[in-house]
Amino acid sequence: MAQMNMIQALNSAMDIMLGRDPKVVILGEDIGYFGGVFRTTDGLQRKYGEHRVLDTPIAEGGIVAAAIGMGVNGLRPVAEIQFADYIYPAYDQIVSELARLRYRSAGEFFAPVTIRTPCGGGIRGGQTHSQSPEGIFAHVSGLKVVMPSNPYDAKGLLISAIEDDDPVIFFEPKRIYNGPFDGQPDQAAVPWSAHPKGEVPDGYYKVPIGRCEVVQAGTAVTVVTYGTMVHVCVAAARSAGIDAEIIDVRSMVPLDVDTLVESVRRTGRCVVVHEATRFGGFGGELSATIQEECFWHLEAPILRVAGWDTPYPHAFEWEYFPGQKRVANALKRVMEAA
Amino acid sequence: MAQMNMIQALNSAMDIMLGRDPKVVILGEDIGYFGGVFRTTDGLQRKYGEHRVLDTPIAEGGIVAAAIGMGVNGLRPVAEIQFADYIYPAYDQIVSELARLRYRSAGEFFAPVTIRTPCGGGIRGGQTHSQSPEGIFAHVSGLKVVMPSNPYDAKGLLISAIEDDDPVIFFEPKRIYNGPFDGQPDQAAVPWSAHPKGEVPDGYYKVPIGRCEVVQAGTAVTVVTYGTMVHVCVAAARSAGIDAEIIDVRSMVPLDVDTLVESVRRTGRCVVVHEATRFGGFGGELSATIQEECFWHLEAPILRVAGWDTPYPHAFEWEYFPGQKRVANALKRVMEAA
Amino acid sequence: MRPSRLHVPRYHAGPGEVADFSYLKLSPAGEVQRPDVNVPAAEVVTMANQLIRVLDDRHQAVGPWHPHLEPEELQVGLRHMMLTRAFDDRMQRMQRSGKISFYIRSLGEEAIGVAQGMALRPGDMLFPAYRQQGLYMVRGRPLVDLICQLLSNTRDMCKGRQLPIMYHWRDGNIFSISGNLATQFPQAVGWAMAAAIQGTDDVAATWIGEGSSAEADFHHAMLFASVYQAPVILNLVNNQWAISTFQGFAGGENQTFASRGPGYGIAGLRVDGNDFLAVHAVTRWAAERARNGHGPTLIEHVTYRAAAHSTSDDPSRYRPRDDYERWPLGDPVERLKGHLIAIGEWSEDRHSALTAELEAQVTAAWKEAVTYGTLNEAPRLDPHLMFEDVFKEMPEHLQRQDAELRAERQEG
Amino acid sequence: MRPSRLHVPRYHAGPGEVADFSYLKLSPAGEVQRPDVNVPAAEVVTMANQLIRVLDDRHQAVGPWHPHLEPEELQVGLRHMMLTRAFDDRMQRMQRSGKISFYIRSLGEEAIGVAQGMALRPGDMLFPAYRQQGLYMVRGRPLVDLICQLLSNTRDMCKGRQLPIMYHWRDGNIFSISGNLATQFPQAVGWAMAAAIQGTDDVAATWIGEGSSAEADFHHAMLFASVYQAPVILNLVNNQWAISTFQGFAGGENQTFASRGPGYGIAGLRVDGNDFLAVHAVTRWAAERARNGHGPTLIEHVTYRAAAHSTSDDPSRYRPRDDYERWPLGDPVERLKGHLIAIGEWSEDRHSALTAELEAQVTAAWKEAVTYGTLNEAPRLDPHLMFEDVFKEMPEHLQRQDAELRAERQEG
Ligand SMILES: Cc1ncc(C[n+]2csc(CCOP(=O)(O)OP(=O)(O)O)c2C)c(N)n1
Ligand SMILES: Cc1ncc(C[n+]2csc(CCOP(=O)(O)OP(=O)(O)O)c2C)c(N)n1
Ligand SMILES: [Mg+2]
Ligand SMILES: [Mg+2]
Repeated sequence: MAQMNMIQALNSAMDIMLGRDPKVVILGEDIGYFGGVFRTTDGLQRKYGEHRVLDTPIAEGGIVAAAIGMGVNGLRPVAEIQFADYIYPAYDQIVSELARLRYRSAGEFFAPVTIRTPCGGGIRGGQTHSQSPEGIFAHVSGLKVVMPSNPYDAKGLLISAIEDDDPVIFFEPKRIYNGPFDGQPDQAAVPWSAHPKGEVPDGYYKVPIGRCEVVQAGTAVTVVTYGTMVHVCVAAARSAGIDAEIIDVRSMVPLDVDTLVESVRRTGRCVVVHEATRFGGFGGELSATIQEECFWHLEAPILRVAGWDTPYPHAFEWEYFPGQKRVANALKRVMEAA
Repeated sequence: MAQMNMIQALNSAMDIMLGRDPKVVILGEDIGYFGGVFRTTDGLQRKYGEHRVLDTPIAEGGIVAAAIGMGVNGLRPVAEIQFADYIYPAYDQIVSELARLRYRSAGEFFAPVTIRTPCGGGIRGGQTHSQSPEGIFAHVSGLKVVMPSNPYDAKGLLISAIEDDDPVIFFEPKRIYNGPFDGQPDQAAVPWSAHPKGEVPDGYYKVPIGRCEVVQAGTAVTVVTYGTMVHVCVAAARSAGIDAEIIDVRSMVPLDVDTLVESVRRTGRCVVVHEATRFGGFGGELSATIQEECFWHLEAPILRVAGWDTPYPHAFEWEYFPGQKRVANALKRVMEAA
Repeated sequence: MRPSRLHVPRYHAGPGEVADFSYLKLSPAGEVQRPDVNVPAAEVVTMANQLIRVLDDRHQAVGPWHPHLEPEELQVGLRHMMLTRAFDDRMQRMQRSGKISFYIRSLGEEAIGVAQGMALRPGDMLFPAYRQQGLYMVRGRPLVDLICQLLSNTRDMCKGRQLPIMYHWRDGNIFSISGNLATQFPQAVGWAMAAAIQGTDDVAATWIGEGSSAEADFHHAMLFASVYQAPVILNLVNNQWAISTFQGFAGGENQTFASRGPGYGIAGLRVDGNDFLAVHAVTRWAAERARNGHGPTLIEHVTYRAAAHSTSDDPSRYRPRDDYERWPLGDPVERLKGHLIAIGEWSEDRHSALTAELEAQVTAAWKEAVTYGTLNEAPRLDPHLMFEDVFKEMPEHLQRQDAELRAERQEG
Repeated sequence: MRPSRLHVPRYHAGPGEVADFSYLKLSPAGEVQRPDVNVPAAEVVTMANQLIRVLDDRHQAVGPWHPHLEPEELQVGLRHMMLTRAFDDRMQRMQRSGKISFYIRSLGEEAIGVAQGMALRPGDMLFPAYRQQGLYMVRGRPLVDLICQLLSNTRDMCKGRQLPIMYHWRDGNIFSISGNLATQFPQAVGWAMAAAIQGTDDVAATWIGEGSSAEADFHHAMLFASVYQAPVILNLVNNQWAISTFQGFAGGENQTFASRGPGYGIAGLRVDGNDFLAVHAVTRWAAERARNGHGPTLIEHVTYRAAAHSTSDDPSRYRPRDDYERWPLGDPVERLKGHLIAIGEWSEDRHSALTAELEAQVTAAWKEAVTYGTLNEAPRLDPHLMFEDVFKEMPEHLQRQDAELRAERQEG
């Protein structure tokens, strides 16, 4: 076991997979010689060579297309999109091709591509370094969509993603690369070494795609969330003094509906929380599904807490971010509802 | 007044706007000399010249980018994307640019672009001529998203969209171009001339963006739907003998929440219906919002009826399509719930 | 407003006008030099403006690109082209009679798929667009299999999921055709990069229409192929039309499409796409070049879309009815036939006999295929298949939907 | 696996190695011909491989591209370049001291924004990337306004919504800078098409980095510009680096970026980007060409990113520390200064005085700007502004969220 932050955990996952499987290749902008703008691929090109860890042109659509072709030719590509905000130029190749290839060829062709991309705000990145676009991928049949909230899961899920024969869009909430941010930017940063999930095995292990994790058991209300917001929700529930059951979705597709439903049926209340904009976001799917399955057990409306329906503004980052206060208010409202 | 099908109504809207406003230009693949693969722009180039009605290269991303630049330079472009399934190459220009320009420039720049695109299945188009991707646009802050269900609305909404200074993604359910399809492919096609909404004024009029329409008043259950599914829902409610209030959303963004909420509070039951795939789709937003606002009035869970979470398969079009039976079953289920 | 200064490309001729192909830059057969396969791209820049042709007007094969194929090979090529055409004709008729929902012919462009398929090795991976059905003929996919796809019947290789003509063939190393234009072009480059990474000498070949070359994917393919010197043959089929729009709208008004190559540091050749021998020779050259590590080649095939775009199209709305008759590069089948006759290896009689044989072959295949069902007639594929292959294993939500559909159908 | 055959572009030199610029194709100053502005693109193909230079090693202006500007104009140009640099220096320091969240300098590339800005007319519309701040100096945007943007303070032109350096200026005809690379390139073409449609003779100019030219937008811009012969100047700033990746990864290993032009039928010129006179002359040529209806020009500016990519970057990880000192095209400010001195229109003293004056100007602007607040210090913009301009009028759901935020903040 070692102490790792999320960047180290992700690096370790790729290192292990490059070592275990000669078919694994890594590609992306600035990821090779330099080791990535977040240093996530640091040292990998030196260790595995520039034919396994490839710098690419700045063309997200080309990167994904090339990765698909490589995947069809037997490789197992891990493509990095430098920021999730820059994944849109690749949207056609992801939606029309990567997600559809197995289906349209009746299983004869497929491309086991993993697309890693840092998402979320809180790093003063302004409207083009802060987005959380998981919702527009979760809606696309044929993609798996994953977002870890800690180093342990990050490594285990990334190894699962790389080994998965289906395409996986792997979102990395960059605000928690270095520590479990709880939504209070003015307080001293907490490193992962101070968190149990910062304990990460050195070697190979997997966290299965498609399973939620109950981060904290509780009886009063179920909080369904993922990514950075897991830590915000834990802190908000604590500060509000509410015995919340907090579930880290981890995998948006496939979604572990059973775990969510079992919990909400038990608590009778639910708050759905994500950082992405609210309108038409993945929270709608979570809320709608839970409502359908748990209607007769609900004692209060399911509320959603999310980013406002605006771009992520540079100057108002903390007014935009759905922080502890906004989460706590929602928790109180569902608890008060009678 | 005249009898028009949806293609004629859309053509009339563009004809009128090209005539009224010299800033209006139309561009897209095959839309000029030829008049469009669905003939929606037939005759417009001949009438207004090849500098107002432009054939373009086959590059959806380039079309939208060019339209943005034209819009910034004072024109009012109407871009056609030949099929909604081919809009993804333009996704970056739509999401990162068209939707964000006014915001990031604090109102100094904007591009009043309308993007028209035929959507939906039922024409044996297979997985790449049948998609309904409204959900991935409704989630994007800064876009208006519209889908008419009949010729009258099509013309009035398109004129509103062209005059709107915000970008509008205008979806045209191609299955109902020629008549109000009710989900029964084996029955004789009904033309728009047999439907009251096939009566369309010859001249200029607007249908406001952002208002639902109550297609049919009812007391038992509220059906929230749009596009082709409006007609399927009307027929399904009739065949199931259920006194449903059927609401045509028409405008996904902005969404007329009040009308929906008022209705559901009255009926106490709700079914949300769309043709797009279910998971993570716009139905989630509708269901979640209605649940939040109407929880204490609900007598049954809100159900969603939608396309299956697979690509639209050529051979199984009618097993895929959420037809009358699937809608009626959901209606019965919410009525039976006690 | 002041009068517009916008330039708008011209159509060469509209309905009722006389086809005018004077815009085409042609070179006499045999005139264009044939450089060594290891030539740097920068040294063949001017070739992008020439037209490589082998067959001259008197059906003789001339010049340095003459591939010197055995007569038997040429006969096989002719057969494949004629089979492609016979197949297309029959399927077109079946679509017209309502048996098939949609079809796309390759009429007039048969030399490209066939000659290129023959010039490549079986291990080379093909990423076609939808007008290279000749590749399937060359690689020997049974016609029945193709027809079953067109019918979406119980033996449909696509399990009912794709529009007609969107074939694929893993064992034949032919990639799945996408309804989204151009997307396969950079994928082929990725495949080729992987071939190089894995140290093999297989090459990838891919095809795009001149209209589709406007898509971003074309640029990505060119760029990645150039940066990594990928072993790939990038074929741009300039059949002058993209549905209704003339090639000027794809950027062909002021320069050839082959000339995009040099801009990316890629050798760009321009070939008479209706000349079986020239297409074969150029493909061999490009394949050898790629196989030997000298990088990618862009090939512009100058040809003509003799038929409608697809069965959904009506070209009389946008071009002269008789334009193909005036097309200066002729018909690829007729030209190869003429050459074989000229060299004494073919005759009108053998040609008629072969035509009849191939038509019979197509008819037999059709008859067999329909016994496996049609889109609307039993036996039909199980709709449950709709839920398979979305993922490798069916996740819970799809299992639920599958069950829901089953229940719905049992209701009757 | 067998040994890889993949070609991977080379870095010219890594950390600790000696910078090696032998890969650069240079031409002597004055050598390249200057064709008439109405020359067909096909006739200037070879210019894409030459380098247009006016200033020679002895600070003389030579050859047919000599723009013959008045000394006063050159002095104004020098002032704008020096102001740009003084501004960059100060803002960089302010970022280092934590006052600004992020900054991007244009060190070494000042001639491009400044000379091009001066060569264009005020009505010409500019679509810059993030390294052409010189355009703002030329068009006279008060420094205070720029700094307020950098500070996201109460006078921020972006109302707090954009990262620093993402300026815009409607009244100055400078378009909004996007964080998404390359997107402005085809938009500029659309703008130019609209100018042509409306019959004006305004031109659009746009800038892209050589790294960003890999994006689809580059291709769309080139293609649309070519098809409609749009009055647009497409500037590709080849500063050799894209964050950490060397220009070979953008396709610059085997050919110049200017040579992409001829592939699309667009005149492609290559200019010494550190030569104020050459950049000015080439821009004038391209603008006149566009204005007179002869279509677009692609200009590759050969320059060097002397600084780190941005304040978030550390170039010592990927290139030699002293590489800029070995850059063969020198420093644009020093070169124009040298020329002015050589022609007797400038002196070291005037230079020092101007430096001091400009530094004082920047300091004064900074002092004023911070009185309007900083990102973290009062006065601050009202967060309510976050909800404005998403749409022209605020729809109900945003009004509700606006109210919700207000309530949240009132809670304290
Ligand atoms: C991304 C995308 N945009 C548009 C279409 C619609 N479409 C199908 S074929 C076609 C024309 C293609 O022309 P070209 O590339 O020249 O190929 P050809 O048909 O001539 O072989 C168009 C516009 C599509 N299938 N995909
Ligand atoms: C679509 C997109 N992809 C990636 C990035 C991240 N990024 C910002 S600047 C940059 C390098 C750009 O290099 P170049 O175009 O050469 O411009 P330069 O910085 O040299 O001026 C990258 C990769 C981005 N902003 N947008
Ligand atoms: Mg074509
Ligand atoms: Mg650069």
